[in-house]
Amino acid sequence: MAKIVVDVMLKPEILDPQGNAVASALPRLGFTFATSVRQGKRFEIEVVGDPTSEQLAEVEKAAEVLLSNPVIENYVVRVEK
Amino acid sequence: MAKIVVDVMLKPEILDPQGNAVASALPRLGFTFATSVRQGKRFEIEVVGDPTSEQLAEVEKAAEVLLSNPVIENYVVRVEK
Amino acid sequence: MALDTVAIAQTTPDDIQPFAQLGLKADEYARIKEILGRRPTSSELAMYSVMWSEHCSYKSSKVHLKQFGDKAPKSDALLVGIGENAGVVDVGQGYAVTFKIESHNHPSFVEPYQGAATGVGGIVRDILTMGARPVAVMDPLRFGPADAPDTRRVLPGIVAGVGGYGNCLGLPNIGGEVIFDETYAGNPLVNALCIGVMKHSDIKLAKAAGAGNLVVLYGAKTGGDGIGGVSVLASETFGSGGSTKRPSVQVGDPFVEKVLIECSLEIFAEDLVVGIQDLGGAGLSCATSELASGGSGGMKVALDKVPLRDPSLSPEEILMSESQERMCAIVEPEKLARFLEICAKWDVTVTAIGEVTDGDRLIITWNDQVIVNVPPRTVAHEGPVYNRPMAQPAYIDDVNSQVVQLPIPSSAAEIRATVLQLAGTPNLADKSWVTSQYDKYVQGNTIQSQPDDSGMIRIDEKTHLGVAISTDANANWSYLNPYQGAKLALAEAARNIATAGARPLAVTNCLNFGSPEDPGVMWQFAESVRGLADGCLEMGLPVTGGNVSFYNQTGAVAILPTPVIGVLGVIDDVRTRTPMSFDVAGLDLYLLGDTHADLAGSEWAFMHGQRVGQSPTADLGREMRLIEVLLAGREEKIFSAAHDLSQGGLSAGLTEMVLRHSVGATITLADVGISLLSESPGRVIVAIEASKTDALSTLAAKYHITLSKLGTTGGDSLIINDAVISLAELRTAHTATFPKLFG
Amino acid sequence: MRVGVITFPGTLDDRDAARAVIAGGAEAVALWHADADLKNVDAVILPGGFSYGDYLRCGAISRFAPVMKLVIEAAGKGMPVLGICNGFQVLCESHLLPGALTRNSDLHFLCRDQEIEITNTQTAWTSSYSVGQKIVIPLKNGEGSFQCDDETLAQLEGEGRVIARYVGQNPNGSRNLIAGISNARGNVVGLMPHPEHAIDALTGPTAEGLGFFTSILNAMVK
Ligand SMILES: Nc1ncnc2c1ncn2[C@@H]1O[C@H](COP(=O)(O)OP(=O)(O)O)[C@@H](O)[C@H]1O
Ligand SMILES: [Mg+2]
Repeated sequence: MAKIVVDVMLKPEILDPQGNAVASALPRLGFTFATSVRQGKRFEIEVVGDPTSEQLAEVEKAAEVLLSNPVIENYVVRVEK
Repeated sequence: MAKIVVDVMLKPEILDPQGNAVASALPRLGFTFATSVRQGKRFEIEVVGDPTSEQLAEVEKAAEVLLSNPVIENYVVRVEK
Repeated sequence: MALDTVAIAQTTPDDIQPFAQLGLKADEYARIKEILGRRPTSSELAMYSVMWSEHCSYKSSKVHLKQFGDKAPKSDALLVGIGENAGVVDVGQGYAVTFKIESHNHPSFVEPYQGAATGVGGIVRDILTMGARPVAVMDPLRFGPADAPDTRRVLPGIVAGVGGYGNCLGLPNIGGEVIFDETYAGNPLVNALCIGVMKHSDIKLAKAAGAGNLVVLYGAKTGGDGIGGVSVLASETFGSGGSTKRPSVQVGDPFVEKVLIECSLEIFAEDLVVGIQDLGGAGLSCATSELASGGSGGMKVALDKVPLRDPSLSPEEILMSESQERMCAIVEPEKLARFLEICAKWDVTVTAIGEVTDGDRLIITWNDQVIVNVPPRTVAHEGPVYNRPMAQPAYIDDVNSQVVQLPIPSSAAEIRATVLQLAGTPNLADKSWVTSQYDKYVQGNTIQSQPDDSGMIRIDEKTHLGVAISTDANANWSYLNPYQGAKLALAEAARNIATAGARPLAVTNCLNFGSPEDPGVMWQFAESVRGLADGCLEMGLPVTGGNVSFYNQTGAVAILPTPVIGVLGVIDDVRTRTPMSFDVAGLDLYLLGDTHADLAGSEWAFMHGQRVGQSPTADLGREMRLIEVLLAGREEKIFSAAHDLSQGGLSAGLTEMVLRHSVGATITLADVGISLLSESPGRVIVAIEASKTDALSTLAAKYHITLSKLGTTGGDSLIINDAVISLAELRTAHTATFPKLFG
Repeated sequence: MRVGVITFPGTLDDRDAARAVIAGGAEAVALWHADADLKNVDAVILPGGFSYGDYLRCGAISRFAPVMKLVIEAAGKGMPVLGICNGFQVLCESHLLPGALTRNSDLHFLCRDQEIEITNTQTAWTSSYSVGQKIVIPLKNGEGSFQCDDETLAQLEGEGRVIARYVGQNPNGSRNLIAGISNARGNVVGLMPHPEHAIDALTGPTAEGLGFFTSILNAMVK
């Protein structure tokens, strides 16, 4: 069944201590692929049936006021199978 | 430029207090769309150039040993434009 | 993106510069030109504008704050006074203690978690900078109405931020305040206090001495934090090349700060620095100009060497960035290698960015081009000084001439209802919902913390030397009479530590007010400073430092004048402190001090929406005699417990005491309503064994302090005359409020 | 006997743990996360704190510290290892102990005096107590909720490897009120609340945590 996913990431210019911690741990474990790591949140929202466009609009609103803090974060809403 | 994304979610049988908190806050704000909310982590990893399949294999390994805890979490690795 | 250099500035004297957008007045801009003998470069303009801001230059408050020096009592305890990052006092046995309070009000409204977190981070670095190990924090907080929707956003975020940062640093939180009033809606107050301990010989100062010594920047990389304002420079002066989307919110990384603390303490222990300064407000502009002017004035800095988190930053932005968790040290060249080694051990980024020079100019280059060439004192210390107009606001006479009209309980049912209502009102209710989010045990030296009258920590495990500290403000009284309000807050803070048996030693303060451009607010401020300075002189307590926060105002509505006063005291043996409450039945309870019908500005008046009348008048002579009684009583082991009375009067004081160890009390009061509700200052409840009655009377008589019997301890109820309140229902009333409001 | 106390970057309760070791009658030996040997210690404590800021997951990054390789080796040979709070999290991440510690169910950091019941006194760290003994020691963490799958839980319970349980209301959502567990052999113990902050009623709620640090002496004498 499809679900709605909201990805919330710190804005690029905002310090990301968690991402930095991961970025500096990786090479210590021998992983050298990353030039940068950012860590954010992923919300998986289930609705009854398949998401409607009204629901998506509502989720957008919720993402704006509850799931993210627009002062420091950006969000993306999408449907995932 | 493309980046590698790792989504880490708690296994379905593991209690998710953060997701539950969001699920119960939504209706208080008048949002009634969700039947369930789970909250996980999203890592955005940048590499030099476009991700190669070797890099993706490495990221899989890193996701397994560092980015997730297999006792409680599942992960998915993918490339995102 | 063209670089503005000193050479260019000399040849283009008439270029238009966006000084007004940067907050500088035309005459201030003219003065900069006069100082430099030319127009400033854009980097110089950036530096002057931040350093001459209200926040950094104290331009509106300076003329008043002078009184703390002018009226300073003679004190042998003061090792470092006002003017350094934090004051330092001698607490004996070779130990020195440094403590200071700072505000982070505006950022905490915009982003409660990060605002509060970085507030804690900033004050901790100030303390570290003095050479001390930070050992505890406190957080006096003020919010809009407890049941307002925005308070539900702001309060949990701020509390989580204070805890998130302080807990991660391993600093026990040993006290604070949580007060609600509608004027703080839109202007929450987040004041953060930190205490540090060192040996006398370890004191460090912010000065760059010795030509050839290196300027070393260490800690986090520099990003675009907190420089929203300067984007005007980037965009206006430099076209659209620079990024205009700079975050005005700073995000803290407490882990980096924790590592920075340990790294710095190792560096200090090996005596590797000549001078040191943290990077707080105004970042590198502040650190370089203050360090240089603390020395002989000469310093050269290569700004392009600063490690960047965001490579697109312009030099102007780097100078103004308020990225957290950074320090700037002056290091002798032969000690640099060891300095770098210690940084490597802790995985701390470190770079030598310049050196101390002969001469008296601060010269900053960008890829070898001179972009700043200024006398550093003019940036750091010779900012504008305003004697702002002030006038007693009209409301003063109006409210002072009115008399509070309040219901006064007398029947058993009314007494019960009143005590329960006070126990649960947000300003007096149990604050565990907040304080259980703070680690109070870490470091293993916490002797007292919430809900005790003061925080107390052990400094020496062998001798049991300790310090106690309390912060207080009574904005309701300050509103009615700012002069008295400041004195009363000082007295209360001092009394709070003396109840435990610590002798008051020194004062810090955080003065939170509305707009200084409002003559009424300016008057409130001036009166508060005058009251505090007079009070400190009378009580013989030096002001060691503090902070001013203006513009706490929404539209025309200013916050209540809120001078938060912190008093630090010493106790020679923490094991012998007087506890806040009793844990056995059969003790006698007495009240020290006089009770009058002091209801104006009381919590009871606040609960009835009345903000009129006259505040009590501080009698500091009597307060000092009361303190002597408390100290002597502790030494002579007379007291089983002692608890200060303040907001909520005797009703609140008794509630807190009986609930502490779940031992009730039976109290008999004449004029019961006033006795329970009055907030007359200078009162303390003490519990004694009957055998100590004579000793107590003798002591009270010696210091001319009124002594009256209240009752005895025991049972599982608080009984006041014929009103019986079970501890269970009292506890429910006291503890249910916060969880109900904040989840 | 020598008890090592490991400091990772961000460890906070290391000095307190060392103080408790001394109060228990042993010698405290400071170990650094980057150390390449265990300095001949007889037992190791991983103290509380926020190692590496507790970013990613608590204990996830510390697990890879050089010293942990040695600890895992020594634990395999039977050396007593105690992980307190963050140390417990590191032990789980290192797979020396099963399960994981997740966000407190109410999502708040919680610092309070917590009553726990000792349910196994056969381990290296609990022999000074009696089964069923109730003690009050500080609990202070944001991620103290013990989680594991049903099978693991059944195994832990079946083998008596739950060494302490919260008494009264569940403070953080831990399964079966679990406050601490041990490995099968009983030498490795993880405990969420902080016995090292309850060795002296002057600075802690009680002195009832001292037993963890005296137990280790018995373990060595045997
Ligand atoms: N209300 C005050 N009372 C006394 N001293 C003050 C007060 N406000 C500021 N100061 C002193 O002025 C100096 C500069 O203050 P501040 O800019 O807050 O320091 P910092 O640069 O460390 O943040 C400090 O020594 C501080 O203690
Ligand atoms: Mg400072």
